[in-house]
Amino acid sequence: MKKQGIKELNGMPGKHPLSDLLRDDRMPHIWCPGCDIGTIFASCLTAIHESNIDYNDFAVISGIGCSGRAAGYVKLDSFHTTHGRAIPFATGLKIAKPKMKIIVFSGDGDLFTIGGNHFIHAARRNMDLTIICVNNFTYGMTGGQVASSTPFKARTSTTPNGNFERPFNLAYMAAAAGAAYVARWTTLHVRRLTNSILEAFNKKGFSFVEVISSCPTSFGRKNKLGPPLHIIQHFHKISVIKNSIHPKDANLDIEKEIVVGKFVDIERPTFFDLWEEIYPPIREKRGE
Amino acid sequence: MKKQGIKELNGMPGKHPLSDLLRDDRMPHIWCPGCDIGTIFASCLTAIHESNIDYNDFAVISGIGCSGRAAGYVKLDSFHTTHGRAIPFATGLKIAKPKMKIIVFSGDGDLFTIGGNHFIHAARRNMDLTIICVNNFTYGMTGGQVASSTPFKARTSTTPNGNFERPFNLAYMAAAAGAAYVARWTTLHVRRLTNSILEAFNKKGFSFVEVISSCPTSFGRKNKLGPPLHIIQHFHKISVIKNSIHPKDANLDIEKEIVVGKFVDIERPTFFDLWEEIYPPIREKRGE
Amino acid sequence: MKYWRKPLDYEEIKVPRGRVSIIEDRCKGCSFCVEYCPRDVLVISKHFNRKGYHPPYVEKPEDCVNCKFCEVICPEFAIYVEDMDE
Amino acid sequence: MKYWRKPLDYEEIKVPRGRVSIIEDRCKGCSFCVEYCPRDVLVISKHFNRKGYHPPYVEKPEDCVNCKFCEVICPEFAIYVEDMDE
Amino acid sequence: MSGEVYHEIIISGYGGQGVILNGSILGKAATIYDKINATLVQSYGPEARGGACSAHVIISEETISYPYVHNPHILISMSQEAYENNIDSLRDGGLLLTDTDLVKRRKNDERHVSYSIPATRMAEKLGNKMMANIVILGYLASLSDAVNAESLRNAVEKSVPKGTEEKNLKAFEKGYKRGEKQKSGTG
Amino acid sequence: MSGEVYHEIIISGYGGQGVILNGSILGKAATIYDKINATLVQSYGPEARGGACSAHVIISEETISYPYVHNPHILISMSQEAYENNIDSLRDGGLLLTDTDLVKRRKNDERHVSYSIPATRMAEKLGNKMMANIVILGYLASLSDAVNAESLRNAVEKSVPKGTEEKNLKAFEKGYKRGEKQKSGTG
Amino acid sequence: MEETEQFIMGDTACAEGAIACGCKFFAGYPITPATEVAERMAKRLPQVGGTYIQMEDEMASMAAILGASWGGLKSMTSTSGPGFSLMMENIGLGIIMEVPCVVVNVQRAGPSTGLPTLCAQGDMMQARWGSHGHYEIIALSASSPQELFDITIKAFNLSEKYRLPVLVLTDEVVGHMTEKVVIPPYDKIDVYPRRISTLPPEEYLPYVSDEDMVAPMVGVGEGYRIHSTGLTHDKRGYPVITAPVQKEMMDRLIYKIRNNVDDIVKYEEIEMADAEIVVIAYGISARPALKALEMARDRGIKCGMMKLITIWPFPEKRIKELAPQVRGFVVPEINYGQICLEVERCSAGKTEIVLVGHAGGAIFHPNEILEVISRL
Amino acid sequence: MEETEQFIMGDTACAEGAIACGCKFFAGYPITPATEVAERMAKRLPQVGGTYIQMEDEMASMAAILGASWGGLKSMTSTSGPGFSLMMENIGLGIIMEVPCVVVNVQRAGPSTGLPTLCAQGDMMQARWGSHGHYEIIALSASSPQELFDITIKAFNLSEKYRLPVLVLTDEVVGHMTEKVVIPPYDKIDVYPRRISTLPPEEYLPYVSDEDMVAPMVGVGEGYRIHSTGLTHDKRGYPVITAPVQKEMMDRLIYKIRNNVDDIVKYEEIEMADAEIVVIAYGISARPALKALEMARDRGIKCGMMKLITIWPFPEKRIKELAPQVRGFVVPEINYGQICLEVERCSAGKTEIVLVGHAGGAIFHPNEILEVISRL
Ligand SMILES: Cc1ncc(C[n+]2csc(CCOP(=O)(O)OP(=O)(O)O)c2C)c(N)n1
Ligand SMILES: Cc1ncc(C[n+]2csc(CCOP(=O)(O)OP(=O)(O)O)c2C)c(N)n1
Ligand code: SF4
Ligand code: SF4
Ligand code: SF4
Ligand code: SF4
Ligand code: SF4
Ligand code: SF4
Ligand SMILES: [Mg+2]
Ligand SMILES: [Mg+2]
Repeated sequence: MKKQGIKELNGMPGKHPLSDLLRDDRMPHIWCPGCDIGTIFASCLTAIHESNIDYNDFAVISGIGCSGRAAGYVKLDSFHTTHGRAIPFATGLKIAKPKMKIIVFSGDGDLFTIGGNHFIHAARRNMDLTIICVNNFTYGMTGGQVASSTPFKARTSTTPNGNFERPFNLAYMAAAAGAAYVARWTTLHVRRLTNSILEAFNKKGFSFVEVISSCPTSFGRKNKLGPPLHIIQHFHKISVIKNSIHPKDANLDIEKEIVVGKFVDIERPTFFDLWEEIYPPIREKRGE
Repeated sequence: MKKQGIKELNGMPGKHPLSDLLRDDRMPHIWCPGCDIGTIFASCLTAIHESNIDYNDFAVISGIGCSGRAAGYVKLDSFHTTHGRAIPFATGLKIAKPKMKIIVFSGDGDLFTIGGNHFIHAARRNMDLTIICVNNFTYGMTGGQVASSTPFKARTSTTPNGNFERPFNLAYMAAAAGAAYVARWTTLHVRRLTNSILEAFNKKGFSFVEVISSCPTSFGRKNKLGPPLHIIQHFHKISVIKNSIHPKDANLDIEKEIVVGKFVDIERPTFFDLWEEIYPPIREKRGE
Repeated sequence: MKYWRKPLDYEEIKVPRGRVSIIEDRCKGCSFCVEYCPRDVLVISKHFNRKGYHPPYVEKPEDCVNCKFCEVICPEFAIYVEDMDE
Repeated sequence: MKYWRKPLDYEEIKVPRGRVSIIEDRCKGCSFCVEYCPRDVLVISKHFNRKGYHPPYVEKPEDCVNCKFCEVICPEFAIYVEDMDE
Repeated sequence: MSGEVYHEIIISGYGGQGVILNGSILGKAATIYDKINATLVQSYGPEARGGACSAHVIISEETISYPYVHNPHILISMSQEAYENNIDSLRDGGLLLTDTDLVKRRKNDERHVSYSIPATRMAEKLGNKMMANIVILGYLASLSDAVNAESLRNAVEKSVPKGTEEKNLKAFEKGYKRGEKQKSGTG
Repeated sequence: MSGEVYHEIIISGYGGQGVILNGSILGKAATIYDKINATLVQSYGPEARGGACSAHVIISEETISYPYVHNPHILISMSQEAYENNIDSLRDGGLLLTDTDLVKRRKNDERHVSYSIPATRMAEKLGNKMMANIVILGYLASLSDAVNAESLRNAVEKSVPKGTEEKNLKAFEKGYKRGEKQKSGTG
Repeated sequence: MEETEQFIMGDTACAEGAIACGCKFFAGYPITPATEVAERMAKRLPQVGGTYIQMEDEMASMAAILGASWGGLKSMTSTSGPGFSLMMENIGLGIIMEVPCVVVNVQRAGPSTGLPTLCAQGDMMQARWGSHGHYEIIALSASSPQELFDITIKAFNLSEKYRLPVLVLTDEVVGHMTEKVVIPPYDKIDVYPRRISTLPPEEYLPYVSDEDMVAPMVGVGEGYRIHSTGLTHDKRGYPVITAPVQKEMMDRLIYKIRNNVDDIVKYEEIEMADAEIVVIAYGISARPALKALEMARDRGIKCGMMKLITIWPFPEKRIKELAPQVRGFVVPEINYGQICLEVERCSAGKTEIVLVGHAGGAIFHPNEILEVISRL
Repeated sequence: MEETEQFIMGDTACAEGAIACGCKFFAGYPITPATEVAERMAKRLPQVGGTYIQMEDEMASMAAILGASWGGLKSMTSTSGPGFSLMMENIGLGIIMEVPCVVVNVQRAGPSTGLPTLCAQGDMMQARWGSHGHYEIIALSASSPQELFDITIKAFNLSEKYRLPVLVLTDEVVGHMTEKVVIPPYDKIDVYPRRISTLPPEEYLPYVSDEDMVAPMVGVGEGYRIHSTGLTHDKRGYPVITAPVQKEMMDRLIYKIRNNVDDIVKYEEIEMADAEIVVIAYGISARPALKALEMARDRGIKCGMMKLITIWPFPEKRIKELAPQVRGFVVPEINYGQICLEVERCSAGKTEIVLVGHAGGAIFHPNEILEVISRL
């Protein structure tokens, strides 16, 4: 009976509650078995779902990478741009459509290695974007090379003896550049993560949500972190929630301690606020 | 008599004490009358002079901009690269010549606007470079457009109503990215500036010296800051020395207060230190 | 999973019930759902789906409390839970 | 210029002397040297140099204390001071 | 073009099954140990990961100009998708090897010499599903003379991650023995 | 090519003297107010600042194809370097205007009609050295008929920064009057 | 609104052209000699309810105008050689996503930083081939501020009509040259509106094309939930990583231009009726060439001129037609031979081709061109 | 050291070639299908006392190898289309500063992200023209791992001989194809050493050239106190912003290549003695072309093949020579016609040219080429 129940569903699958946010016709996605990008992505869709904002008022922009494939799976206006350039593309779109919620969903390499400059400048401008960064400590898509997020000594395909560089503290960088909202979670903080993304949508200004992710195929395997489940469990286990601390103190050591929490949530005039301060008559013209 | 004394010197000019660091055959330089880049550059040459390091062990790299012309005037191995790319060029050179002191002398636009990504990554790597950034709040070379250092509301040729973006705190960014040494001075802190540059030479790791500069032609004039002398006097007058504070608190408001000082001076393993930790046998092979 | 523990007054309140559905061919057998189900409703099956993975099956449907944790954690959108009380 | 003030024991110690040289055609007349000379040794001249600027001239050579501030502040490498005591 | 020895082989499955590695081991066996020519080309999905993938191997005494295989002498399929995509291209009389659990064969397989082996299951039993490819390689070694079995053993040893040689050779032997048995009708 | 009205003019000096602005004012006077054709091209040093620079203006009733001036009818030089670089190109009988303090003229200037004016000094007296260019423009207006003086006044007014119109027109008049005086031999 | 006359620089005229035809977004980064385009846009856009944003570099500028154009704004950026090089990757994104926008390159002398303030025509081939992968492009050229005003409008129109970034190639001399520009009343300007699909979301396919091989667009935020990617994609815009889909997509990208060459290509012919020697020129070089032509005619030489307005696609057909009819083509360009190579190719050995080359930093003196004409 | 045989990928062979001829510095950024070059370098360089650094992007990678090469290390980077586009600006810097180094482009299908894992030959013209301003470049191509090993060495040698970045153009199939590669003992490999001036610092001028128009270099840190700039410069390396100095510099940059074309250009001719139809092919396409040639010969068609090793400078002379002698050129390439345009130009109408084009994502089947050969 039980088995039949499943079979029945398999034959004519029911409707997943996020179906209307998902390009069903593109499933299954390309993410590896056990890769938690899917979970993070689901969390983002759940936040959109729960936001009570018209779906048509969202757009999702990605760069290139495994995480960057998200834009292709979300059934919203969505753009899969070039490596590192999601943020400036999103900036242009946001200026054209200031009332829309623009989400940038991409990887650490995309947003912080090749795309680091755009990140800091958009944060400086306090451009009203929600940035969701899947930090899996590597370039998943190209098979796991060292990135600017890779922990010291970690093995990657281009650091066969271990990484000889130190990673960024992404949250600290975001804060230094001017982000209005900065949070970090691991995948298993599903509810808190979803909640953070929701907060980010409603935050006026540049919001940054970093999600610690596993990349079991490229990063996990090379560093002998065990099966996918173990990795995310481990990250969750060593995580410590420290809300409101300055992110410079938000340690991220995948062996010992991952400090998570909402670190920054400040009011700071956005790009649009300041634009309208300088060009007050425009406000009327725009009919806002 | 007096006048004759001068005439005599004009006819057959004596040797300026920094002559052997200066490409005399390229003088006068292109900097505008009253532009203090020359003073900052002189300060850098003085530091080289005072360092007691063999001149042949220095190299100077610049990007493009008024400040970036410095590489062309210093009589050392010197490279005038592309806009924003001085740091990665210097990184390659430093790796090839790890014993040389590599100075990057360039403008705020070059180092932080177009070149921001290279800056933060080199700081993250703690690449052993001395970065001297002439922060004149604008793109001097192209005639004074808005830059990522331009104060809010300042007039530039591309913000005719005043700048509607907020500038970076460069010192804070440098610290967040991982710089081992961070200082800020105005041009008129000549001795302290020279001293900072000297310290930076001797610092192992990524050192960043920001110098507040006037650009009387492009920035000063548009913002009615008065004659060149007034601008640097004003900057100096409103400056407050606060050594060792976290640079996030180092206010930079050209109307009210410019916090200067040495903000960061920490020990942090450099790129080379970590490389040798990962590849110990190489150390011997290199014969260091 | 600190914040997913059962409410203390678990026995007293009306227990919600959920009906779990699995879209088998989407599943990549990561077992997240199985491991994180607070009621051990799910078990990994022995058979392969079309992609060669072992999908879970609902072993104890009556135990499901509709907490939806399997749904939110599944990276494949392969499992979801509907409210049974309605 | 806080840290360029005369030492307090100014009168007592042996006053150093400097000989100021100006490379006129390099000068762009910014007057930094003139303004920042603690002894008012320098004055902007009335005549133009080849580039059309008024360079400074040494009005009170004997007052120069060889502090070299004119030298370090000049953006043009147009003025320098030699020790006269030797 | 084809000299005495000439084999076109397709190994197909999905990313992560070691399909490409198998091709590489075959090629290494042929070139380095058997001292003849071999070419391996591969195809896979987006960027460097996931999805359907296949290895095309040509083993030949002569120089190989065109490297792709359109009508293989040998087809190894480790997934249903891979099987469906490639089966029609297999030559009449060609050798087909499939993973028993992952591939359901069609009826018209009589055109070919078909064998199947529960390689993934066997590898799982040996402690790592990831060695299914090596199991199937051993299986191939016993059922085809495309390369010398000994050369293949050497190539396996040289190609798998350091420290896993023994386990992999064991997997190889499992496959090999299964093939021998099946060949002699005892399996 | 040259119709009735045809003037080639070079204004030269160094960056910051308003050389290009002068060219622009001349061109605007010709095109917008005198309703004939004019082209202005400019050359300057590295990127957008500093160094030697010059404005080439052609004023013509006909269409102007080639925009550079090689043998000007009128040369204005506001620095020694500018003078040296351009003087040989001035046509026989051409009009030369220089800043008295900034340019030492050569002997052979007899080929040309030469005038000089201490424009920088005059502008300094008017409170801003930066208006030397306008002084010299007024001077030109009185000494040449390349454009209508009234058009030039209009163009000055429309071209200088808002709020400085009056001062600049004053500078213009100073130059103009000096020219008138010199022309009539009273200067 | 009335027709106005302004005595303005080429760069300024370019910006005015953009404003005149409804450009509402400019993202740029300063660079000599294109900075004045940005400066004018910075001043003018807020006046017309548009936005000027100075990005952190040229890659960002190009990405931003793609985003803004998707958002429905006519968008533009401007640069010169070094920035143009940096824009190449995202120009490719614009090509594959099929985003209407305009990219202005005011050429200076390269390679690298070269002569930042001085002119050249060294990026002509880069404009054609500078981004990776094969694609077709539209590039227009201008010889005067007035033309720059006009072709900027034309560029916007072509970009909307064929859904791709259109390049405006000019040079430092034209960009910085000041001449009178006549600006017609905006309502008298022909503006090609964005092609917007009228299909409902369920039926709309963003990359299915009409008879021109150009797919109509839809607005973002209007419920169409489109997806657009830099990956090879099918009619739905979904990535499909296969050769057949690549072919389908590429054929469209290539042939939407190749099949419409006659609509796109524009050139001017001067004194061609009896011409035996034809000067083929573009941009600033067309001006000394015109002077040389006049001088040659004065000497009785039967010389004509083909002034290129469209550079890419290249006016292949016309050159092929002319080649067997003339004694020679003279191609003056401020480079070591770029467009000249295309002329050579299209001429197929049927006539002589002479490059009048120039290293850059100055424009031709008419005599240099005349001399070559005279010797042919 | 002994000759060794390895069964390795093209990308790996490329890296081994670099190591074999003394490359000591690699700065790169991962990208399919070139990543394996970087991965091999990351493993091998520390073993030979060199440094692998992964930079933040391709612009930085290119800049870093220029810096390291100035510092005396043989330097290389590798990438594919999107990264190649980003490298263009600094390739131009390498050209004008005259810095020896090697840039590998393992081509995938574009434009934009295109088909990241699948092959194409769409960047051939970009390799020639992708950076702004005019310049000459050297680009080599390979059809097998062994050739990739060999031409990487050749690329380093040419880069040192002519002081410029030399491009290695290959494609995904060759890069990912695994074959036996014979690696000779390193001491048996011809290595062109850096040209170092023996003049004392007072006499040395970094941009004065010897008879080959190539200036010898000197070491950094050795008291020469050189200056090198991306601006137009004179013999001393000092910026001089004038047209005459531009001409002097540019003539050298252009003619050091053009005058040495015979030394640089290499191609292979197969069955050309009696060939009436000539296939001109390069990279992966040369392999199905060879098969097609064999098949055509079997059918009695007098077919030959010219396999390009040097792509740029283009073997213009040989094509010009052949054109009047043959019935046609068949040019198979995985693009919509790039090298084909050069063949057309050089043929000057003397013979028929047929492009066998391909949108990308796969290589030709020999039959596709054979069919064209047969019909000619
Ligand atoms: C300009 C450019 N350089 C390199 C690449 C190759 N590339 C594709 S994805 C990727 C890395 C993605 O890493 P990350 O952003 O961390 O995403 P992940 O795959 O880890 O989710 C790289 C380097 C590219 N597509 N474009
Ligand atoms: C890729 C590129 N973009 C733009 C430019 C034009 N450009 C030259 S210098 C400069 C700004 C320099 O500003 P900064 O670095 O602050 O130096 P400053 O002139 O103010 O000293 C710009 C934008 C260029 N040379 N290259
Ligand atoms: S490669 Fe890594 S990041 Fe990419 S899908 Fe696989 S596990 Fe996830
Ligand atoms: S433009 Fe500004 S920064 Fe440049 S030299 Fe002149 S004053 Fe200095
Ligand atoms: S909803 Fe909760 S209880 Fe029910 S199967 Fe899912 S995880 Fe288990
Ligand atoms: S979490 Fe999803 S993918 Fe993983 S086993 Fe459960 S149903 Fe399958
Ligand atoms: S050395 Fe000092 S005292 Fe002498 S002139 Fe210079 S500033 Fe004045
Ligand atoms: S500081 Fe130098 S440039 Fe300025 S006035 Fe004095 S000598 Fe001249
Ligand atoms: Mg990542
Ligand atoms: Mg600046």
